[in-house]
Amino acid sequence: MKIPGLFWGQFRRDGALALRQPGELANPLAFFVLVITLFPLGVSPESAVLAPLAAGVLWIAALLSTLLGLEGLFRRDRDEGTLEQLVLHGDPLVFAVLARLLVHWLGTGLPLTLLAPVLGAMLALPEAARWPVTAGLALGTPILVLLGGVGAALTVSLRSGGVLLALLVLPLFIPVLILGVSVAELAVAGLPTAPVLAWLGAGAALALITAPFAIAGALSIAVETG
Amino acid sequence: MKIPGLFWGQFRRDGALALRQPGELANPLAFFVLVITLFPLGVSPESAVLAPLAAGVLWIAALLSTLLGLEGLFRRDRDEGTLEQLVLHGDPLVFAVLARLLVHWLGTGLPLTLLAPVLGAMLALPEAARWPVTAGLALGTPILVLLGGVGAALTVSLRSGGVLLALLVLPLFIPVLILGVSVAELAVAGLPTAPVLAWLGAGAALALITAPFAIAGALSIAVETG
Amino acid sequence: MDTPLLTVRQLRCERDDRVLFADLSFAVARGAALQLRGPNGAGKTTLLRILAGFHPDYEGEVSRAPGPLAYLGHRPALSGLLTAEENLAHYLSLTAPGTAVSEITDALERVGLAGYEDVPCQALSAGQQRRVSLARLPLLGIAAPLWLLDEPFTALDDRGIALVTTLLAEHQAAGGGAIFTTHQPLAPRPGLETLWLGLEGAP
Amino acid sequence: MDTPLLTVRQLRCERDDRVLFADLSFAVARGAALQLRGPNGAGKTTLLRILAGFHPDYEGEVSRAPGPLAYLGHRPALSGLLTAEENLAHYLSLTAPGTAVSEITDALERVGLAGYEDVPCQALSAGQQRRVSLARLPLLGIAAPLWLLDEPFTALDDRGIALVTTLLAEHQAAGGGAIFTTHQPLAPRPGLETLWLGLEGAP
Amino acid sequence: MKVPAPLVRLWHRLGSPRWFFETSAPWLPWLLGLGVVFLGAGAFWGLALAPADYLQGNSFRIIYVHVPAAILAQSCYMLMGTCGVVLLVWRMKLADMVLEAAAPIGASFTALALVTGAVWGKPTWGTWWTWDARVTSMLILLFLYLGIIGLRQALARPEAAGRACAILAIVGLVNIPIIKYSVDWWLTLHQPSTFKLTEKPAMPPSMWIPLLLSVLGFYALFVWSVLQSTRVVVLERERRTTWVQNFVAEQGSKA
Amino acid sequence: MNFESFSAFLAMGGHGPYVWSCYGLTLAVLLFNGLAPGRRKRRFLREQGARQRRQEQPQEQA
Ligand code: HEM
Ligand SMILES: Nc1ncnc2c1ncn2[C@@H]1O[C@H](COP(=O)(O)OP(=O)(O)OP(=O)(O)O)[C@@H](O)[C@H]1O
Ligand SMILES: Nc1ncnc2c1ncn2[C@@H]1O[C@H](COP(=O)(O)OP(=O)(O)OP(=O)(O)O)[C@@H](O)[C@H]1O
Ligand SMILES: [Mg+2]
Ligand SMILES: [Mg+2]
Repeated sequence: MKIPGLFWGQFRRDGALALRQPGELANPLAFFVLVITLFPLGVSPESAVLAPLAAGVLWIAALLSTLLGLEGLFRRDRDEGTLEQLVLHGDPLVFAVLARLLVHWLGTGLPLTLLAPVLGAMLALPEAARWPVTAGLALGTPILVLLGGVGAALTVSLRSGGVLLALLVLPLFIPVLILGVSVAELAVAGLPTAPVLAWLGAGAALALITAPFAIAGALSIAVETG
Repeated sequence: MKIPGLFWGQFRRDGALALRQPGELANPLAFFVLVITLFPLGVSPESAVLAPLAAGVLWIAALLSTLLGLEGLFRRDRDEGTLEQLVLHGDPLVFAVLARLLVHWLGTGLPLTLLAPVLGAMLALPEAARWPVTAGLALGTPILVLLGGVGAALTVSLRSGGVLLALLVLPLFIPVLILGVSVAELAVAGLPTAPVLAWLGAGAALALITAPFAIAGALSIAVETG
Repeated sequence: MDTPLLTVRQLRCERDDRVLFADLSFAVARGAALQLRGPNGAGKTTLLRILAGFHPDYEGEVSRAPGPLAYLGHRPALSGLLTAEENLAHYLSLTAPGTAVSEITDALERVGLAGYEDVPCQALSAGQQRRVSLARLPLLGIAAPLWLLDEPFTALDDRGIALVTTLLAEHQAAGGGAIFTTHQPLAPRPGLETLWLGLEGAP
Repeated sequence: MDTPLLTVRQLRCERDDRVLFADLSFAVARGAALQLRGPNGAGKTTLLRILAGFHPDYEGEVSRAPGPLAYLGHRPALSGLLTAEENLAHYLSLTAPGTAVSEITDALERVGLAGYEDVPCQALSAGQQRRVSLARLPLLGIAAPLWLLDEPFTALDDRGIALVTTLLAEHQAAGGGAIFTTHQPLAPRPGLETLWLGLEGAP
Repeated sequence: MKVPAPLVRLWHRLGSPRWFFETSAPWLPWLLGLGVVFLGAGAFWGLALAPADYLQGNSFRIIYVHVPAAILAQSCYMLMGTCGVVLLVWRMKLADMVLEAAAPIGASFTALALVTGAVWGKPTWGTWWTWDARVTSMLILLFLYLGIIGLRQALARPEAAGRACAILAIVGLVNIPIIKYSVDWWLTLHQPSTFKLTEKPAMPPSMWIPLLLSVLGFYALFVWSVLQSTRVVVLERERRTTWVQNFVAEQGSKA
Repeated sequence: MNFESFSAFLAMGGHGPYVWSCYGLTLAVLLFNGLAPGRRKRRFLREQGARQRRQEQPQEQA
């Protein structure tokens, strides 16, 4: 009874919190769209120029907007003191962590993935790459959230974690970026994308199994520094 | 005596605060470097591909890292309650605001500008564009900080301002981005860049005169919501 | 009933090269309450955090009877955007999953917040937030045998203070124990002891 | 000496559709101190914030004698990363530029923090932070004729409480006025009045 | 310069949300009727009677909804910026209420212009998106709208939210021409416009009269929606006043 | 009339789906903008009515 209770209790609470401020749900998405808009303006509006960059830009924007959403992942709990209660009572902390990350992914990674085909088209992403890139994001964004969660937990006790978080986490994101972009390249070249997608899937599974433990450990430490 | 006192008192305090956490000073810079590193990884490492994008990427990275640094601009004062004291006593609030923004620019915009030639070289930015881009950043980053400050002040009372801030502020950054990038294009084409740089300078002057008032107004409002 | 809920032996803690306490030994038996007193900066909060496991920089031995622990710190530990009811429901999902919602309503009534179930906690006054936080105590009751409370009387009005005193007495009567800090002198009653920190021995 | 420092007429404030107070009229003369009392949620903090100008949602009239105002809220309003001295120096640059540093040292000594000048405020205990915050009062002194203090006794030990009481008495003697909230009953003394909120008339 | 007395009186009255609430009621059916008639006529004319474009064929008929939507999107932002100035300078509560009511409506027209433009682009440009100057600045306008809506939603106290949104609307108002100008200039500098929004090829009257009609219809419907929406905002904000409480009691007893 | 038959009118020379979806969307947006205030008003009246009744009750008790 304890473990499903921990998971669903946290899920319900975080869900309520997310719904209470629908703006916050829409925001990483807005950032994603904005970064993608900056590109044609900063680089070139011509589709001939944009097409080969499109997949990379989509992925970089996904990385950055995930990153931006991460800062608040545990910050508020820490500030309000609820993190202490969580560490004190939520004994196998991983379950509460998993629930938190799931809510976060549902609010950021998922809509971002769903929006990717539309934004891809705006960036003149070749049609052949459209669905492979989306599939890559569907598998890759959970990895981003899981790895990012570790960084967020490690930096939560720092008052200005924001950019240190970026520094910790972006290098970890790079393999995901490289795999994700190569899916698009393979697709454009007419080669099979399944192997790379399988790697992404394996990465997601691995991250799912390991990251929550790292996060739980980091949170326990964060509470101690109080 | 009051006005220089307000300015320098705030400047000294914010300076001390910035120096007390040198990590935070280095952070936007690190983010700047990271975004620029992501680019060759996400798009293509070939200099033939990178060269035409380089100026745009530099500017986009500058925009995003400015944005990331903005969130904490007034947040901590608000959380700690010092913002109330500032509004209560710092009567022409613009001077304290100006000092704060100056410290912030010295810590983020300036080093970023100084680093731009090096990073430009890493992105194969054509030599002709190197100094014009740097000059553009020197004139443009103050505008970003000033306009961004308005967004930061408007969202400071929100617990999760981060991404709403991006939504508010990035559209306002677009003209700066466009002017900045076009400086590089003109330079590469061998055309005079002075007129566009003059526009950027005019923009900076305009922002310097108006933005602090908007920020002061927004801060007074933020205190009321307490 | 024999083993104490908490035994502390030879506890020593330094912060910033200043010894807060050394050679500190005491025990909290079932049915006992211990008031920590001492001047500002004496180390009361630090001691409570050590006992709760939040501050590992100490020497000496702390042994605690098994079972969950109720710890209320300086902050009320509430999500400002959630209502009192939601906050408590989440707390219960951590500590006692499966508790009925009616118990939350009862607890809120107990702490004098009937009618405020649906207000987001950030729109409550300081004392009201404190009360929501305190509503955890009747909800846990003896399920958490040891309560650690850091200045539970802060921001409370007279009735609030009387309420906390009653909650403590009930908990003691049920065989629980508590350690709490407060600067206010309390009326002596059986089972209530005082431990002074930061002063050599007595006030 | 004739015009009061603060006059409030027919003040009315609602929050969340609940009337906190209506028809509230009072004045604070020079040399007077007013203790606001009332149960949790009565509107004491709200009233202080209205008087400080932080809460514009009210009806009625508030008129204040010119001059700066000292307002200490629930939070100590300190930058955790800066030392006590730096925090106070910044405060003085806002309120009284040109004050000598030695005055800050004196004020810190006054509030019992001699030796803690160089500790970042986040490494101070709750009561010590409160004391840093209170050190503003002797620094401003009569330069701010009206003091608004929200629960100034929170987290303070007995000597801290005595200190604040002395500061208040000195301020009154110098012709200043103060409004403060606290749930603790205070010993009656001349110039100290009590205003009850949220109860019809009396406790 | 002397301002005519009736205008001064109107100005003072506009300060009273109650006056607005009571005076605006009779206008609503007229605005709705006017809007339906004009837009209906324009749309019918445009869809059924106007000749097909010699280049774009029948797809050009989208113009009768696309252009009005785009025009209204921009007018609405002007209105909001003006309201922002009025609120901050003269502290007129009504301006804030209009600002609140207009934002989602303006955003919806902006989105409509974007979507109809995109749909129109598919048959005419062969792609439904391009980074053309007007398209881009329309997209940025949508972001500005979303920012204002988001800010208001995020701030709890209506008075504070109102002034914050006013500041943002004014900053945006100053920036819109700058954005528009810079985007225009950039994209023409950059590419000699592969596609152009049809350069006014001296439309025959049978094409532009329906356009005029539907623009007028859109205006009427816009004002109708904003008035209606403002009226609700007035009620919500003034709910503590006796006149609103009486109004609510009256409506309740009717129901 | 520019079209020969009603079906030609609907087909719009092959551009029917584009044209009609635009008009449909426009209608939807206009309707939404027109009807949303009504919904919001009804909700307000309901909530405010309840609030006023709530406020009257204690006064009757007193
Ligand atoms: C997403 C795509 C589009 C957007 C955001 C967009 C936006 C705009 C805007 C802002 C205007 C100016 C309205 C005014 O103030 O007068 C406009 C006008 C117009 N648009 Fe579009 N448009 C888009 C696509 C198209 C397409 C594909 C066509 C047709 C090929 C088109 C044809 C026109 C025409 C004919 C006008 C009126 C021109 C004039 O009066 O100057 N637009 N559009
Ligand atoms: N941020 C807020 N938003 C909305 N309502 C609030 C807010 N803060 C307080 N209130 C409401 O206003 C009422 C008065 O709060 P206030 O903080 O003034 O009380 P108080 O007398 O200071 O209480 P305490 O003794 O607990 O400090 C409370 O009942 C609360 O419901
Ligand atoms: N975060 C911290 N980092 C370093 N030192 C700290 C920190 N917090 C407190 N201290 C130091 O530890 C000492 C004890 O602090 P503690 O908070 O335990 O005191 P306390 O007895 O609870 O005081 P109060 O009555 O003011 O709450 C203080 O003198 C302070 O200097
Ligand atoms: Mg303490
Ligand atoms: Mg209070």
